[in-house]
Amino acid sequence: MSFITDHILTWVTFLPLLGSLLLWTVVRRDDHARVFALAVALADFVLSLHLWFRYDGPGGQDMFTEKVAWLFGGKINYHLACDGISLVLVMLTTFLGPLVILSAWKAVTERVRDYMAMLLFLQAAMLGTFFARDMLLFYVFWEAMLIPMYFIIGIWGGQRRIYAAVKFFIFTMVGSVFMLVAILWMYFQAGGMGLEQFLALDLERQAQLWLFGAFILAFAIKVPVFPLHTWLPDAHVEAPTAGSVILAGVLLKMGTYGMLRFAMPLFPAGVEAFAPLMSILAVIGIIYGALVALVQPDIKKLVAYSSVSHLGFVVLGLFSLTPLGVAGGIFQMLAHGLSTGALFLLVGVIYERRHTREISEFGGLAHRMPGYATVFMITMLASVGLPGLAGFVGEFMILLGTFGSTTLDHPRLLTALAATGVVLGAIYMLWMYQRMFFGKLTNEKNRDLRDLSVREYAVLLPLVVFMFWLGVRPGMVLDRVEASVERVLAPLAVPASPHADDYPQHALGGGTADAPVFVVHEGEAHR
Amino acid sequence: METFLFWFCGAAMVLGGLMTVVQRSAVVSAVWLIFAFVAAAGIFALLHAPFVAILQVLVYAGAIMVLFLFVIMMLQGPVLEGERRRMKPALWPAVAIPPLAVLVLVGTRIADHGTAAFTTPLPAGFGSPTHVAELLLGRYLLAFELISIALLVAIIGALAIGKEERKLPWK
Amino acid sequence: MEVTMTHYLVLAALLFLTGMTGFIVRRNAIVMLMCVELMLAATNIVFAVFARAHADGGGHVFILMNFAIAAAEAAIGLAILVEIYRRRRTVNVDDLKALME
Amino acid sequence: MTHFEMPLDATSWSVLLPYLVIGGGGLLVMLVDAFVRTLKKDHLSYLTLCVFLASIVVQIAVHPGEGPRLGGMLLAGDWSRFFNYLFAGIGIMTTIFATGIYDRDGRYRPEFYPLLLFTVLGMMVLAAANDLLAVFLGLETMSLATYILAGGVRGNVRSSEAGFKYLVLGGFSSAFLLMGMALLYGYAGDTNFDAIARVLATGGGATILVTAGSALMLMGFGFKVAMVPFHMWTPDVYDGAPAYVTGFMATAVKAAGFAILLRVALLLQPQLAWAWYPVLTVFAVLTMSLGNLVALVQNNIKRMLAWSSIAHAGYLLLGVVTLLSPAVGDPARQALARTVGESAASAVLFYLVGYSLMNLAAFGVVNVLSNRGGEDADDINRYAGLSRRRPVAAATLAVALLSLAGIPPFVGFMAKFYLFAAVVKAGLVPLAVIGVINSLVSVYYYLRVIVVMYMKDTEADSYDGVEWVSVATAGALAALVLYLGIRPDAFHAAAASVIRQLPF
Amino acid sequence: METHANETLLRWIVLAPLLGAAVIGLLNRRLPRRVAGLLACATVGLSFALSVVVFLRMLGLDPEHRRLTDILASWVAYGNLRIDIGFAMDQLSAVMALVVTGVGFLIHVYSLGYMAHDDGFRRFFAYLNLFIFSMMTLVLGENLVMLFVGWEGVGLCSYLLISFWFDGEANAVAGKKAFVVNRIGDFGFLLGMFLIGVTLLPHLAPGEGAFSFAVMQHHAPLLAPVATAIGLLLFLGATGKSAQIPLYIWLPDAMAGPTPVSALIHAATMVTAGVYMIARMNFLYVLTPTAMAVVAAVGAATAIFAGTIALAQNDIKKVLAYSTVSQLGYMMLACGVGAFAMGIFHVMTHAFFKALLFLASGSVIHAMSHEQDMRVMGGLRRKLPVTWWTFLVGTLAIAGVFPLAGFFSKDEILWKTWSSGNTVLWVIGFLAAGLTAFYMMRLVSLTFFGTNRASEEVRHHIHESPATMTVPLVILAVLSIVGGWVGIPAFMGGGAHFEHWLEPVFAGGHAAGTHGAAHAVHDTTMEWILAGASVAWGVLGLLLGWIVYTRRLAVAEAGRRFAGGLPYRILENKYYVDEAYDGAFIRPGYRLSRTVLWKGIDAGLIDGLLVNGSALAVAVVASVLRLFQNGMVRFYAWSITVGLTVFVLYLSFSG
Repeated sequence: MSFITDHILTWVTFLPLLGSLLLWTVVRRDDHARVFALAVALADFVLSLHLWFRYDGPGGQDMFTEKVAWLFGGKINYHLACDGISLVLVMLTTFLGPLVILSAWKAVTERVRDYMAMLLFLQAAMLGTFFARDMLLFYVFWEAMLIPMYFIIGIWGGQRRIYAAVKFFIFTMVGSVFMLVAILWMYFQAGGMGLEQFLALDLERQAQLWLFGAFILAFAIKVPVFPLHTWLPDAHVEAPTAGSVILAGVLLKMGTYGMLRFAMPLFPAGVEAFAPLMSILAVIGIIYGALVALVQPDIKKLVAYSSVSHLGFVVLGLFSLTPLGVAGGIFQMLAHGLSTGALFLLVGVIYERRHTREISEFGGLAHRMPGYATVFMITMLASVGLPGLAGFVGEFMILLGTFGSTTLDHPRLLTALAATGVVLGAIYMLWMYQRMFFGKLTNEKNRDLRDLSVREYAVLLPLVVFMFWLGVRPGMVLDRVEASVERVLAPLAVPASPHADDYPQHALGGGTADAPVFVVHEGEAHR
Repeated sequence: METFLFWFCGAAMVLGGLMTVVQRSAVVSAVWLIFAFVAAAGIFALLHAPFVAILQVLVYAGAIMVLFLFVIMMLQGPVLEGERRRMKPALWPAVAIPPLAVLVLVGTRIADHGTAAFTTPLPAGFGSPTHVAELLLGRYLLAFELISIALLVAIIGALAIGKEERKLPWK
Repeated sequence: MEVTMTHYLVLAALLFLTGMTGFIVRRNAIVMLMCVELMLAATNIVFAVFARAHADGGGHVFILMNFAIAAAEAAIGLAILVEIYRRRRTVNVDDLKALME
Repeated sequence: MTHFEMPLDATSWSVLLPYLVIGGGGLLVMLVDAFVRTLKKDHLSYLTLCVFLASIVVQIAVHPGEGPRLGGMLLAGDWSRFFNYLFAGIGIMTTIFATGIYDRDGRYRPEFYPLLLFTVLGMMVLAAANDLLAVFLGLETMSLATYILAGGVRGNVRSSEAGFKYLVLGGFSSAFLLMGMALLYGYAGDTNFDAIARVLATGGGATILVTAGSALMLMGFGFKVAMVPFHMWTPDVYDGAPAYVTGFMATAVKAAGFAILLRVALLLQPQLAWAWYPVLTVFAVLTMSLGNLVALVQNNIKRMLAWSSIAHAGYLLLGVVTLLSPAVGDPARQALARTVGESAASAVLFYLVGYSLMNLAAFGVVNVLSNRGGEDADDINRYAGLSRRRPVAAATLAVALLSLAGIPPFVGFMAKFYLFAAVVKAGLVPLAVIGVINSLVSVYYYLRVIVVMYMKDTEADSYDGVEWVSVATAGALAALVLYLGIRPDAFHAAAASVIRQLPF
Repeated sequence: METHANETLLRWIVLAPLLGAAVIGLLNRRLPRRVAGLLACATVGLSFALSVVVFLRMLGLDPEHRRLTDILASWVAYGNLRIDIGFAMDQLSAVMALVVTGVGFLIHVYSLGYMAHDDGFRRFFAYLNLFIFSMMTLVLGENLVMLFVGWEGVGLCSYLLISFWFDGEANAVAGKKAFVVNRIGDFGFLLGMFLIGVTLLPHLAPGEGAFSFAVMQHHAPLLAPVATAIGLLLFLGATGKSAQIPLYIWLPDAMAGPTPVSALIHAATMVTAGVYMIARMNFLYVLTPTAMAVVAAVGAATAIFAGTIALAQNDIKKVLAYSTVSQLGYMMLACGVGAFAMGIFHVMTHAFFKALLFLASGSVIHAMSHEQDMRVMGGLRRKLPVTWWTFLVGTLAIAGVFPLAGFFSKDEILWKTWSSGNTVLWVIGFLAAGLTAFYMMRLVSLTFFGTNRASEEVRHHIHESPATMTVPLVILAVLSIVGGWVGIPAFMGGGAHFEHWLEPVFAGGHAAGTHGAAHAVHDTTMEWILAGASVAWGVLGLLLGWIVYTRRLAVAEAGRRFAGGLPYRILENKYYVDEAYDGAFIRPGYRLSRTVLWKGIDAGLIDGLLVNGSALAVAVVASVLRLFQNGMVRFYAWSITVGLTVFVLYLSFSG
C-alpha cells in the first residue's frame, strides 16, 4: 500500500484521469462504461478517505506533500499538497463524483463512454486544482477543467447548449488569461512558481492592486460574483444533470477557493483596497440573485440564480476577513455543494420523466411522488438555511463574521442587507415548491409519474444524510479547517484578537463598533 | 565619356521602364522592357561589371524576354480587354504617394548629405569572367550548386504544370 | 558633373519604383511579372554599384544568381499563368477572385 | 584574387552531409520517377520518407561542431540541426498526409516528392544561412518549390490561382528583400554575416543603408511569415492550396521564416534594435489582432487556420520583439539582455515546434477528410457530427484546436507560457496583456469547429472518410501535443541550449 | 456563574417526539394507522410525563438552583464562538414545557379522532411530533441559537401543517405565507443574535458560549449599550412568530390547516414563542426602556386592532385566529410593561382556553361536514352538548369572567399596565377586553343559538364527536376553569404562586429596576376596582353580543345596520392590510425582479449589451476587416508598399 499512500495526492488526483483514459481506450460497451466509471469514482472516494482520516496538521499546514521538479529545473514544480481547506473541498468533490455518475445512469444514453470519461477527467482536474501548490500547475488544472465541462455542456446539454458551452468557456477564459499574466509577472519577482515563494514576496501597493485585480477577476467570474454571473444560468440550464451538479457543487467553489488560497493571502493591500467593493458586490449578488430567482419560470434557472445568491454569501464571508466569516464561507461552500447539487439532481429526476423544467408544467406532484417531494423538501430547506441542516451553520457564521468585521466600512448594514437574502431565499424556494408540488394534479402528463427509484434514492440519500450530518455536527469540518484558515489569513494581518481583559474599559464604555470580534486561541492572543 | 554614357543609358533605362508600365499593349511593354535591359547592360558595363553586362543582354534581354513574348502571343494577344479602362483617377494619389514619398526622402537625403563617390580602387580584372568564375567555384560554390537546384525546381515545376496528366501505372 | 555612386543609386531607385508602381497599376498578369523583372534589374544595379564601391566580386555573383532566380520565377509564373488561362481564358489578375473573403 | 580556393575540407563534407542527403534524395526520387517503369503506388513516398529519415540519422550520427562553415555560407551546429530536424519531421508528416490523399484522390503528383525535398533543402539552407547569398538562395529555392506545390494541382482553378498569387506577390516581395540585401551589402561590403557583424560593431559604413536595408529585409521575411501588413496573400493561398501543402506552408515555411528572422534580428540587434523594436511591436500587435479578428468570421476551415496562422505569427513576433527589447531599454535593463534574449529566442523555438505539431495535426485531419474530387474539406459546417463518425479524427482535431487556442494541458499553452513569460520577463506587461486578450478572442473560433464536430448532428453532406495511416499520424501528433504540454521542460531546455550556442 | 444541576432526562423530553416523528416518517405506509397514532401520542405523553418528573424534581430544589442543564454536545466550536447542543430547564421553561407537552398530548389524542379518516394520517402525526420536538427545543434550548433552531423548526412544522392539505391552492399559499412572514421576523432575530454575538465574543472566557442564556445574563452589562437595538431586533422576530403588527398577517391565513393544528400551533404553543423569547431575554429588555415601550405599544395596538377585525369575520376559525392575535397582543403588552410573569401566565391560560376553543370549533366543523362559515351554522347547542358546554367555558374564560383562568391572567396584565403608569395602554387593553367578550359571544350566538341554517344534507350528518375528541375538550375545559388558580393574586388573598415560581427567572430584571414596573403603585383598592370593572366590562360585552346576535331587538337591528355599512366592510376585509402589502411590496417587488432585474439588467444590460454586445462588436469589426481581403493581388501589393513606406518614413523621421 505504501506506493499508494506515499503518493496519495497523485493517486487521488490522477486515478479518475486514468479511469477516463481507460474508458476511452479499453472499455467498449456502454453498460460496462457505467460500472467502470462508478467503480473508479468510488475508488477515488475511498482513497480520499485516507486523507480525511489521516489529516492532522495541528497548525493547519500542508500535508501529504509531493514535489517534483517540473520546469526550469525546479523553479516550477509538480507540487501537490493538502491542508484543511483543500481537504474538505476535495472530499466534497470525491463524494459527489460517484453520485453524479450514478445519476447519469439512465439519463445519458448517447455516448455514455465519452460522458463518463469526461466526468472523470473533470474530477481529476478539479482535484488537481485543489491540491496544486504551484501557480503554474494550478493554472494548468484550472484551465484544463474547462475542457471536459465544455464538452459536457455542449454535447449532452439542452437546446441552447452550444451557446451556453461557448459562453461558459469564454467567460471563464476572460478572467483567467489576465491571471496568467499576473502569475507570470510574479514568477519573475519571486524566482519561482511555488505558492510559498509568492507568499514570501513583498510587493508594492500599486503592484498588489493590479495583481489582485487580475486574480480576482478570474475568481469572481468563476464564483460568479455579480455582475459577472450571466454565464451561470445559461450553463446550468443547458448542462445535463451531472454537469449542473458538478458545476454548482464543485466548480463554482473553485472561484471562492481561489480567492481564499491565492488572491487574498498574496495581496493584502489589494484585499484592503478591494474588500469593500467585493463585499458590496457580494451583497448585491445575494439580493439580486434571489430576486431574479424569484421570477424564473424554469426550475433550473431558479436554482442557478439561487447559486448566485448563495455564493454571494461565501464571498461576503471571505471578505469579511474574519476567521469566522471565512470559515463560514468554507462551510457554506460545502453546504451549497450538497444542497444545490442535490437540487440539480432532483431537477434532473423530474426532467428525465417529463423532459421539461417549466414550473408551470407541474403542480400537485406531491400526490404522485411523495418520496420525491420529501427529499426535495429537505433539500430545499437545507438550501434556505434551516437550522439543523447544513445551510444554516455556514450562513450563520458568515453573517456573524461579517457583522463583526473590523475591516469593512459598514459591516452591520451589509449584514442586514445580506440577511434579507435569507428571507428572499425562503420566498423563491417555497414558492417554487408550492407551485410544483402542492395544489391539485392538474396537468394530465403528470398523472403517471413514477416516484423515485432505488437508484435515485441511492444518489440522493447520501446527500440528504450529509445535509443533516453537517447541520448537526459541523465540527467535523470546522475542526479541520480552523487552523488552516488561520494560516491562510496570516498574511492579511487581520487585526489581532485581543482578549477581553485588554479592553475592559472600551467594552463597557459603549459602542463596540470597532471592537475586534474574534479571539483566536488563548495562547496566540497574548503573543 | 562615362558621364555621357551614364546619362544616356540611365535615361534609356528610365524611359524603358516607364514605357513598360505605361504601354497598354503587353507586347510593346515587353519590347520596351528589353530596351531597358539593354540599357541596364550599359550601366553594368559602366560599373566595371563586363561579365554581368554581357549576361544581362544574353540571358535577360534575350532568353527571358523571349519567353515572355512567346507567352503573351500564345495567350491572348497584345492588349488585355480589362485594361482598356484607365484606373480611376481617385486612386492615383493612393498609388503615387508611396513611391513619391520615397523619392522625396531620397531627394532630401541627397540635399542634406550630398553625393558619395566611388573611392575604392578596383583591382585589375575586376568583374571579368575569370574573376567571377573564381568566386563562383570558390567561396560561392555552395550558392552555385544551390542555384542549380533552384533551376531544377523551376524545370520540374514548369513541366509538372505544363504537361498533360500522366497515366497512373497502377490504374 | 561627375557621375557618382549616388547617381547610380538614384537611377536604380527610379527603376525600382517604376517597377513597383507598374506592378500595382497593371492588370495584365504578364506585365506584372515583367514589372517584377524591372524591380530585380534595379536591384541588380544596386549590387553592381556596391560591388564597384567595395571592389568586391560578391555582388557580381549575387547578380548572376539573381538572373537565374528571375528566370526560374518567370518560368514558373508563366507556366501557372498558362494553366490559369487554359481554364479561365484570362490573364487579368482582377479576375482571379476565386479566393477571397 | 587569383588563387583558386575550394572551401571544401573534411569537416565541410560532414556539415554538408544532411543537405546532400536531402538534395541528392530529391534528385534520386526525381530520377526514379522518371526512369523506373515498374513503379508502384506509394513507392515514391516510401523513398521520400527514407530520405528524410536518412537525413535525420545522418545528423544524429555526424556532429561537425559549431560555427560558420563552407566559406562562411552556412552555420553548422545545434541551431541548424534543430531546424533540420524540425523540417525533416514536418516533411515526413507532409509526405504521409500527401500520400494518404492520393489513395482516394486519384490524382498523382510524382513531382510532389522531389519538390518537397527541394523545398526542405531550401529551408535548411535558409535556417542555417550565414551569408546573405545563402539566405537569398535558400529562400528562393524554398519559395519556388512552394509556389509549385501550392499552385501545381492540375485542373484545380483554386490551386492555380493560389499558386499564381503567391508567386507574383512572392516575387514582388523578394524584390524588396533583395533590395534590402543589396543595401546591406552596400553598407558592409560583404554578404557574410560575420563580416556584417564586424562592420556593425565598428560602426563603419553609411547608416542609412543598413537602416533602409534592414527595413526592406524585414518586409521580405515578414511576407514569408505572414506579418501584417504583408500578410494578405496568406488566406488566399492557404485556402487555394491543397490541405497537405497548406499544412506544410503554415508550419515549415513559417518556421524557416522565423529562423532567418531571428538570425537577422540577432545580427542587426546592436545597431538596429531602436528601429525594429517599435515597428515590430506595432506589427506584432497588428498581426495577432487582425489574424484573430478575421479568423472569427471564417466559415472555411483552411482560411480560418490561415488567419490563425497569421495570429500565431503575431505571437511569435512578440518573441522577436522581446528579444530586441533589452537593447532599447534603459541601461539597467541591459544587464538582463542575455537572459531575456535567451528566454525569448528559446521560447520562439519552442513555440515553432509546438505550433508545427498542432497545426500539422489539424491540417492532417482536414486533409484526410478531403473528397475524391480533389476538393478540400474546408467547410466548417460540414464537419457536423464528425465526432460520431470518426472519433479519432475528431479528437485529434479537437486537441489540435484546443492547443492552438492555448488551453492547457496542451503544448500550445506551454508555448504561450514560455513566450509570455519571456515577454513579461522583459517587462513588457502590456504586450503580454494584449497577447492574452488575443488568445482569448482566438478561443472562440477554435471552439466553433469543436462545436460543429461534437455538438451538431451529422447532415447529409457532412464530410466522411478517413485514411488510416494519416489519421494515426495526426493522432500521434496530437499525442505529442499533449505530451509536450505536460513535459515540455526537456525540450525547452534543448531549445535554450541551441540559443546559447548561437554566435550572436 | 452558578453551577447547574445536570439532568439527562431533559434530552429525552425533547428527543422522544423526534423519535416518534422519525419512526412514523420513515416507516410511513409500513406502519399501521393505529400504531402510528398511538406511537405519536405515546411519545408526546412520554415527554409530558418526563416533564412532570423533572418538574417535580425541580420542586425539590432550592429556588435559586432550579436550573437544570443537559449539554449533549458542542455544535459549533470555532475560535471563541461556542454553541452547544444542549437543553436547560428553569422555572420559565418548566412552565412552558408542561403546557406544551400537556396541551400537545391532549391535542394529539384529539387528532386521533379528528384525523381518523384522513389519507395523510401518518404524515400528520409525524409532523405533529416533529412540531413538539421543535417546540421543546425552542423552550428547553440552552442558548439563543438552540432556541432559534426550535424557532425555525416550529416555523417549518407550521408551514408543513398549514399546507397539510396541499390539494388546495389556498392552503399551500397560506403555508408559504406563514413561513415567509416568519422569515422576515427571523431576519430581525438573526441580526439581534449577531449583535449579541459581536458584542460578547471578545469578552468571553474560554468555554463560554456567547449565546448561552446564562452567559448572556452574566454579561448583561456588556450588552447594555446596544440593548435597545438588540431588543428591537429580537422583537421583530417575535412579531413574526407571535403575529404582532406588522407581521400578524400570516396567522389568520394559517387557519387553513387542520383544526388541531390551529389549536396546538396557532393558538396554544408556537405563536407564544415570541412571548417566551422576550420573557427569556428579560434580562436584556429590562436594560432598554425604549424597546420595552415599543413592545408594550405594539402589543396593545395588536390587541385592539385584531379584536376589531374579529368582530366582522364569518369564518369560525378566523374569528378565533384574530382573537389569538389579540390575546398575543396582551401577552406582549405584559412583557412590555415588565410583567413578564403575567405574560407567561397568560400564555398558559390562553393555551388552555384557546386550545379548547379551537378544538371545540373543530368539533363543530367536524360535525358540520367541514363547514366553517358561521352564517350557515346555528342551533348546535342541543346536537353537540359536550362541545357546547366546553365551548361556553372557553368563551367565558377568554372573556375574563371570574373565576375562570382568563380572568386572572388578563386582569393581572391590565393591572400591571395600569400600575406601571401606562394609562393609555391600559385603556386600549381594557377596550380590547370588551371587544373580546363581544365577538366571542357573537361567535357563540351564531353557532349555538338560533336555528340551523345549513343544508338538509349537512344537517342530517350533525352528530357529537367521538370520545377521543370530547375527552380532551373536557380536560381542557377543566383546565380553563382551574388553570388560573395557580396565580390568584395577592390582593385576593391568593399566593400568586405562579409569579413567585417565576421570580428567580425574572429576578435579574426586577433587580435592575430600570423600567416602569419598579415604581408600580401597590394600591389594593384600585386593584379591586379595576378587577371589578374588567369583569363587568367583560360580562357587558358578552351580553351585548348575545343580544345583538340572538335577540331581534330594535336597538340591535339599528346597531347592525350601522355596523353593516362601511366600517363593517373595512373590518371584514381586515383593514385591507393584505391588499396593501400586496400592492406595496409583493407586486412591485415581483415586477421589479422580473422587468428591471431579470429582463432589464440581466438579460438586457449585462448579457445583451455587455456580453453579447461586445461579442457582436468584435464580429462587426472582423467583418469589416475581412473586406480588405478582397482577392485583388494588386491591392495586396499596394498594401505591402504602403506598410513599407510607413515603416521607412518612420525610420527616417525617428532616426
